[in-house]
Amino acid sequence: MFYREAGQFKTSYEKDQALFPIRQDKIGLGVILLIAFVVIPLTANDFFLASIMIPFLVFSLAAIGLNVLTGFCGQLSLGTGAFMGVGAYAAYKLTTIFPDVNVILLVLTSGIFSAIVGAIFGLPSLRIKGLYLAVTTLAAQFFLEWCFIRIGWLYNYNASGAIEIPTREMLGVVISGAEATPLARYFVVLSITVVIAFLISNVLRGRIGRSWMMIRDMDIAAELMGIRPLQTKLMAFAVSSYICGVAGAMMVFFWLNAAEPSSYSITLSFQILFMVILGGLGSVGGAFMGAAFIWILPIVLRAIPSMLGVDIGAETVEHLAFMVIGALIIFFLIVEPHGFARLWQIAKQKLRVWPFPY
Amino acid sequence: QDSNYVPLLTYRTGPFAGSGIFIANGMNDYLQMLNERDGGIGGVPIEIEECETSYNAQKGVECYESTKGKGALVYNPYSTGITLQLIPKASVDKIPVLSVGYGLSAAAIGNVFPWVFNAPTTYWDGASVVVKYIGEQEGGMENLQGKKIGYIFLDAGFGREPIPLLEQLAETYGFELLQYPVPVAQMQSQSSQWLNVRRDRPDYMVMWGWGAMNPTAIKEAAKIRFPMEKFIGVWWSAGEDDAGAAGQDAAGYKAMNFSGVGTDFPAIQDIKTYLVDTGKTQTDEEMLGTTLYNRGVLNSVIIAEGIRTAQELTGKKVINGEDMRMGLEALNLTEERLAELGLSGFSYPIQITCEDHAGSHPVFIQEWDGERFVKISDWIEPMSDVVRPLLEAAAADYSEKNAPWPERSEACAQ
Amino acid sequence: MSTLELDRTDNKKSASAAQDSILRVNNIEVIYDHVILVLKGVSLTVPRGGIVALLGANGAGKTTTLKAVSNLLGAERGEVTKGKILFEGEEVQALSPNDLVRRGCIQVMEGRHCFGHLSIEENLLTGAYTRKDGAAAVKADLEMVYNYFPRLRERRNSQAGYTSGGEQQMCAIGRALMSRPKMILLDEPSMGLAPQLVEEIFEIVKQLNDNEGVSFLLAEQNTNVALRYATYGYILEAGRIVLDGDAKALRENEDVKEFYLGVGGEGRRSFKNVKHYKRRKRWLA
Amino acid sequence: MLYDIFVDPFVQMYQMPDFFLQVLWEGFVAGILYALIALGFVLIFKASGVFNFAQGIMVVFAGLTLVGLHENGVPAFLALILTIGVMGVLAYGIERVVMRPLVNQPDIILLMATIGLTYFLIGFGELIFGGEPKRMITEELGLPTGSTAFEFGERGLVILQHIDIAAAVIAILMVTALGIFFNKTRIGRALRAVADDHQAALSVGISLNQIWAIVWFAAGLVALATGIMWGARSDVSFALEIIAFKALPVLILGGFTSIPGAIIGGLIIGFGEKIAELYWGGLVGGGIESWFAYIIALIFLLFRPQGLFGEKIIERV
Amino acid sequence: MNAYVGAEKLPVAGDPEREELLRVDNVSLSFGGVKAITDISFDILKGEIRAIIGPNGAGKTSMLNVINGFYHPQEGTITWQGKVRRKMKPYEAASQGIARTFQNVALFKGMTTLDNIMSGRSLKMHKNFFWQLLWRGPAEREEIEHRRKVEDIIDFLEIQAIRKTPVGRLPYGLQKRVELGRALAMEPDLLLLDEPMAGMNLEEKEDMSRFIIDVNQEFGTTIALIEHDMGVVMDLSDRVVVLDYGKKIADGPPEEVQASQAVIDAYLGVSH
Ligand SMILES: Nc1ncnc2c1ncn2[C@@H]1O[C@H](COP(=O)(O)OP(=O)(O)OP(=O)(O)O)[C@@H](O)[C@H]1O
Ligand SMILES: Nc1ncnc2c1ncn2[C@@H]1O[C@H](COP(=O)(O)OP(=O)(O)OP(=O)(O)O)[C@@H](O)[C@H]1O
Ligand SMILES: [Mg+2]
Ligand SMILES: [Mg+2]
Repeated sequence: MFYREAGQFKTSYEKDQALFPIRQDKIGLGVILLIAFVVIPLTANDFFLASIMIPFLVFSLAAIGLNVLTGFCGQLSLGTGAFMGVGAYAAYKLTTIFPDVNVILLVLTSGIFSAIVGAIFGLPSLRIKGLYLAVTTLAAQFFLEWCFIRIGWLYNYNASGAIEIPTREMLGVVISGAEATPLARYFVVLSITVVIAFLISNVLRGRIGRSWMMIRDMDIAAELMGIRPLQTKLMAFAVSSYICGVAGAMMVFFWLNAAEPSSYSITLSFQILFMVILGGLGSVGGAFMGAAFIWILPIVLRAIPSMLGVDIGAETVEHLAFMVIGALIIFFLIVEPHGFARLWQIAKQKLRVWPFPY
Repeated sequence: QDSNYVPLLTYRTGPFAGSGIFIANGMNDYLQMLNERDGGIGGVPIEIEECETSYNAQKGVECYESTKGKGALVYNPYSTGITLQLIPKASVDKIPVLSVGYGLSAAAIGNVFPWVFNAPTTYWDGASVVVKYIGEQEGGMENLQGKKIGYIFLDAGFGREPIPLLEQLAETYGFELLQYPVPVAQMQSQSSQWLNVRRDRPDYMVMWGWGAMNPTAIKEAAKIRFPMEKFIGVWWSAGEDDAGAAGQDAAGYKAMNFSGVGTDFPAIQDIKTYLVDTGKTQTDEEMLGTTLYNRGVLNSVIIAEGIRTAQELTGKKVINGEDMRMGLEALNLTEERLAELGLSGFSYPIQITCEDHAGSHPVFIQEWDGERFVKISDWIEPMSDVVRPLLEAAAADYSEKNAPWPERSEACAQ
Repeated sequence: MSTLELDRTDNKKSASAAQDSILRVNNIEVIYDHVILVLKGVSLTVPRGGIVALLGANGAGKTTTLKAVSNLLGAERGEVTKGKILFEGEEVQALSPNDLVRRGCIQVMEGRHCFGHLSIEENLLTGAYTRKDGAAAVKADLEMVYNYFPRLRERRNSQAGYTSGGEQQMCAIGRALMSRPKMILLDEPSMGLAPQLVEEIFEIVKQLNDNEGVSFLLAEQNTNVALRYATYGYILEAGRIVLDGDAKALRENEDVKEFYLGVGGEGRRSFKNVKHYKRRKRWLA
Repeated sequence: MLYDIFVDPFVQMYQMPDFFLQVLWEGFVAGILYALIALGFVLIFKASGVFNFAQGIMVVFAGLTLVGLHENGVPAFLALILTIGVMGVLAYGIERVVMRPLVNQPDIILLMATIGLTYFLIGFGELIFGGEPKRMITEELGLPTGSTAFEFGERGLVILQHIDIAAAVIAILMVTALGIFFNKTRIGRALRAVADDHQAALSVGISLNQIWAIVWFAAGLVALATGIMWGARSDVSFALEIIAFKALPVLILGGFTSIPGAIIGGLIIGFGEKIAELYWGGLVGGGIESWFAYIIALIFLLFRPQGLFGEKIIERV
Repeated sequence: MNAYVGAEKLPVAGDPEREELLRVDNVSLSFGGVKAITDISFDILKGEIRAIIGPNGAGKTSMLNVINGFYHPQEGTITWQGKVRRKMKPYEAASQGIARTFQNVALFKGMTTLDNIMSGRSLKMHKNFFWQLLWRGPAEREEIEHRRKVEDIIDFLEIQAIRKTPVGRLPYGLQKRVELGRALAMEPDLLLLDEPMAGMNLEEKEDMSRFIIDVNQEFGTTIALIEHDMGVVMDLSDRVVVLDYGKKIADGPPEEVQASQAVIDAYLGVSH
């Protein structure tokens, strides 16, 4: 009753191929954008912006990036953290080399470097497949991490070995560095994420996105249909790493302010992978849902005891949070291995036939 | 509502929990004891809140963001990584960062880092003390000429921090500095590093280790039969559990320290009476008086005294971050004051000034006798003449690299 | 259910013989993924020692029915939401698939599903996993299977994943035989097999049925052969049984002739001459 | 530079043969220990196609349970037996709660589930045992602790730790036993069948539940042995979990499904990384151990995409 | 069994007017010890329907794999449109105009029917990454142009209703049909069909036959067909090659082949 698609006829292929062919979805998206761009900035406090929304958006973007590779092209990668790191270090170097160029531009450029690195590490994918490939992407992870530590040039030989973000302005507003307000940073992160998400959705529904999915679903058949496997996979690696690189650069420029090599460790890779899988492999919307779940849930879990007025130690909360997260991951995988995106579809389908069960 | 809010960023989980738990308990207990015994400081209770960081920078920043709005007075990140993240934020949010014997050495220059404190001493001071001590053992600094000193360190910001100073000293005194980085992922399998040590045969080994790295290193050293008396750790490698893992084999192992060991202090006894005996803490009795636990206590002593000084200076009972900074900057923990606190001899007197945020720097050396640590040296002064100019240069370098770095609002008075 | 006189009487007959049925499926409903309703009340009975054919177009739900019986739906995120399935009086839903095999009910899955990394012989031996009657008996049965399918003997040491489609199909069937079942659920056994082998397979079915009293429930597209060997048949359309009856009766039925056997009024039609696409006539539309 | 890369290391090996021997021994021991972790992975992968990420944490968990029980006054051997029991319960629980509902799901989903399990076990383990490192009860278990030094020449010295020798012996025994169990029995064949196709395995009457419980239990035992050995070298703490990553290159090198592969892969990696670190690592600043193993594995894989002993990946249409 | 009604044949066999599209000369292929194909030669003429039959494991599928470059024969040559073909990558075969369906359905399981068929047009679409990013404009126009063609195929195969269904959930028979659609979308010169009618009932086979004949007659596509249903083979094909144990045992028009004793012994069995 609430969710009726009937009566909406698509009269042209354009309309049928639109990102959101159904009216309700269009309205839904509009509402979400309105909330993101207007309601949240007007109402949220600094903590919500700086510690929830900004990381959430950064992670969403990274999850979209990994989703391109794993969800769409079927190449499981555990090196996301390092590719994000490449973006971050590249952006940092660029700001020291070109101090006067707009940081947003530099952040967007930095992705190119991680795209190149990603493509290089994607080369073995021609021969190595599946879980074997996943493990070899760990080579990228550990090797790059080692580079971040060992190559002093990358962090301008700072004694601390960390990169620290200088203060930069755009249009008279400070957008990076410690003085940037959470609101300014939020707008930057939100805009970049939304634009990239939109652009990549375009790619994913077109020829290139399809060729990735062909490789994912059955590489031999894809090849017999004229898809060049190496080229296609490398492209997926490059595009995915580009997005991850931008996300990594945003992570340090607009969220953390400083980063050590350990900020881009294997833990980060796993975090992103979780988001992708729980959100739903092969779904851009799912990446957002997954990111929200994995980032926000622990924060909420940690807040629960104090909200309830229960007095348990911080570490007990942490332990319980770990257990609950682990259990929930398993739980959701069992409930729906295809992630939140599929749950959402099923929910819609149920609404469509409501009040009948099926 | 009438309370001074002190968030404690701690880690009781993760790979460094082994060290983190001691610190966390020490910090917590002293402040809580003040609440129990004196009803807080200056008649106002301290509101303590722990936030678990797991030694993870992301979580650390999250803890910071989620607590700063509640009127946090000071932050103790207990991770060089998190400290580095907070340094630029501190001046914006006007909340001091107190890194007790860790963090950025250059932060000792109060003129450049008005919001960061690293009393009672810096890594660079510590490194100079080690070299000085080795020189003494060898019968004079001139005898360092041609010696080989190995430096094994956790390959992260923390371990790399003293390298510039050590390199400088190596040049000055003509010894050879050999570096053995231990990646975080390799903390528990250091056999390669120690094989390298065995091949290079350094005369002394210096260690900057933390967490699970320490016991492994000490065991490996014993395994290759490195002479323990020539193995000296930083004050973070001074835990009883660290040396205890190798038991008797570790006898002779030395470490620097700047906080008292043992429970023979009235204040520690008060913790026992008010908290341990009443079960109001997670600390069990054996933990009391251990090196790292006492370190945590010293940390809280500095916080508490900072608050007290601030209250005196401002006349307010409930203070804010800015007041806290004034308090810390005027902190003077004299011997008398320490005695009043029931901590006579617990620490060298600490006086923080506007220029010198590291207070006074001497440290002492303790030795593992197979069962516990014993203090074996007097307080050793660092080579301030060498360290201070280097710190100033490093601070200038930092502010330049992070230009535009905010100037101190009012220059140091003196 | 059915409109045919003939079937009614038959239904009664089979109802009276119900006590001696090895398998009874009672009005089951199956849903995939919580939302896709596939079977809408299917009932059928396999008498002990009977060969029952389940016919129907693509997507009618034959495979689903068989999987419901062997309790393999769980692995496909499907579930039986209504109705009951009784194998020898025991409720199947309460048993695990391996319990069922132990009790003598085994399925040959559609699409072969050989273990690709195992050799043909190892594949066959996995079929004897539940058996407890000793290595010698298993060995004898292995010989028997090789005699049924000499091709398998030639390829016994090849990895199943590399063998041809038909070889895999033989392997799948042989594997099921290795468990010495009382009842076999055969899903499209003839798929991808050469014509003389199709006949052979059904000969084997008949032989096992005659000699050892093995019961069969077979889903088969090759209606012609299926109805020749089966004793009873059900026709499934869009998740419902639309027609059932003795195999002989079904063979005579005009609709069945038209749509499943391809022997319209004037004898065998040529595939070449199907000039216009025919709309399938639905009994339930 | 070229001299440093191509000549000097060999000169060193020649000049300090005792040291070279020691390096080889350390490589051997490291290899054996990696192999022990890898073995746990192999068991589960072989039996279900599941890449069990939780193996590392199971090692910690087993070690902590053992030490924790002992700390609470349980005699060492009783603690050992109780720990075996706990691993059994854990295996049953995992089968029941995680594996059974996820039968027939794609690899990556199962991989994810085991990572979820890892989180759960970390939280659970720390909740019960606390986060601080614990000392392994090596002596109490009757494991040798001393070392034997072979001195020769003027300064020649090779030191062998007894515990390392014990580790090698135990590893070899375990591999042999498991190898026999899985290759020569009916169960072994069933395991490989399950790994190929869950649904088909069900259809021929292989009880996945039973098989999984057995295999997870076996993996739990391997984890316990690993935990004792690693714990004796450093401490038992959650930091050990990181070491599990070291088993992954071993695994891909040996092949996911091969028990001997785990050992041989472990030895190749162990020798390779120690020699590389000690003779070449210095040239690039050291610490190359953290990724060198992966690079070795990657290079091997380019020639054999299924690892040295892994089952060939079937590609056919 | 020879009571086929109206099984008249176009006299194509050996028709000199027909151009040769592909020729296989003395091809042998073995895997380790297994000889899958031994010294086989035959040709396929433009516009004909060429059936390949033979008992299980005779090497039929392997033959198709050789033709489209997935297997590389140890001996022998393949001549494609008059040119001897060198060893090539499978994706090159596709760009030369060879499309195929697979014995074990090889659809892209996670994609919808529509996307699967669209994927057949990959080689014909060229707008680069940056146009794809923008979508509006050239990329969209290209997409729609191809979508039209694909919709024609969907109409032709009568699978409108499952356009948006992920193919993994379709019943087997429909999957086969989608696979045919995907191959057709490639607009190939040569279409290789590996048991397109396995697992179908009579009615569906009739539909499928119709599609195959239409493709052949309307688009002039040459077809190589493997099928075990003799009815279908006899009715549809112009010429038949029979393989047994990797060797060719007969080659010729269907009636001739059907009558051959060797074929009856090896393949059809007594009852045929
Ligand atoms: N795993 C699944 N998820 C969702 N739907 C499914 C699934 N498996 C089958 N279906 C749907 O159930 C219906 C019945 O399928 P089933 O495989 O039982 O048919 P069938 O009669 O065996 O067909 P065929 O002759 O083609 O094998 C089909 O419409 C199919 O789309
Ligand atoms: N990649 C391979 N490795 C090893 N053996 C193979 C391979 N491909 C095919 N074979 C073998 O070659 C022979 C021919 O196989 P092919 O698949 O061509 O048979 P087919 O004629 O298509 O049979 P069917 O009608 O059963 O599909 C078989 O015996 C098969 O086992
Ligand atoms: Mg079916
Ligand atoms: Mg074939």
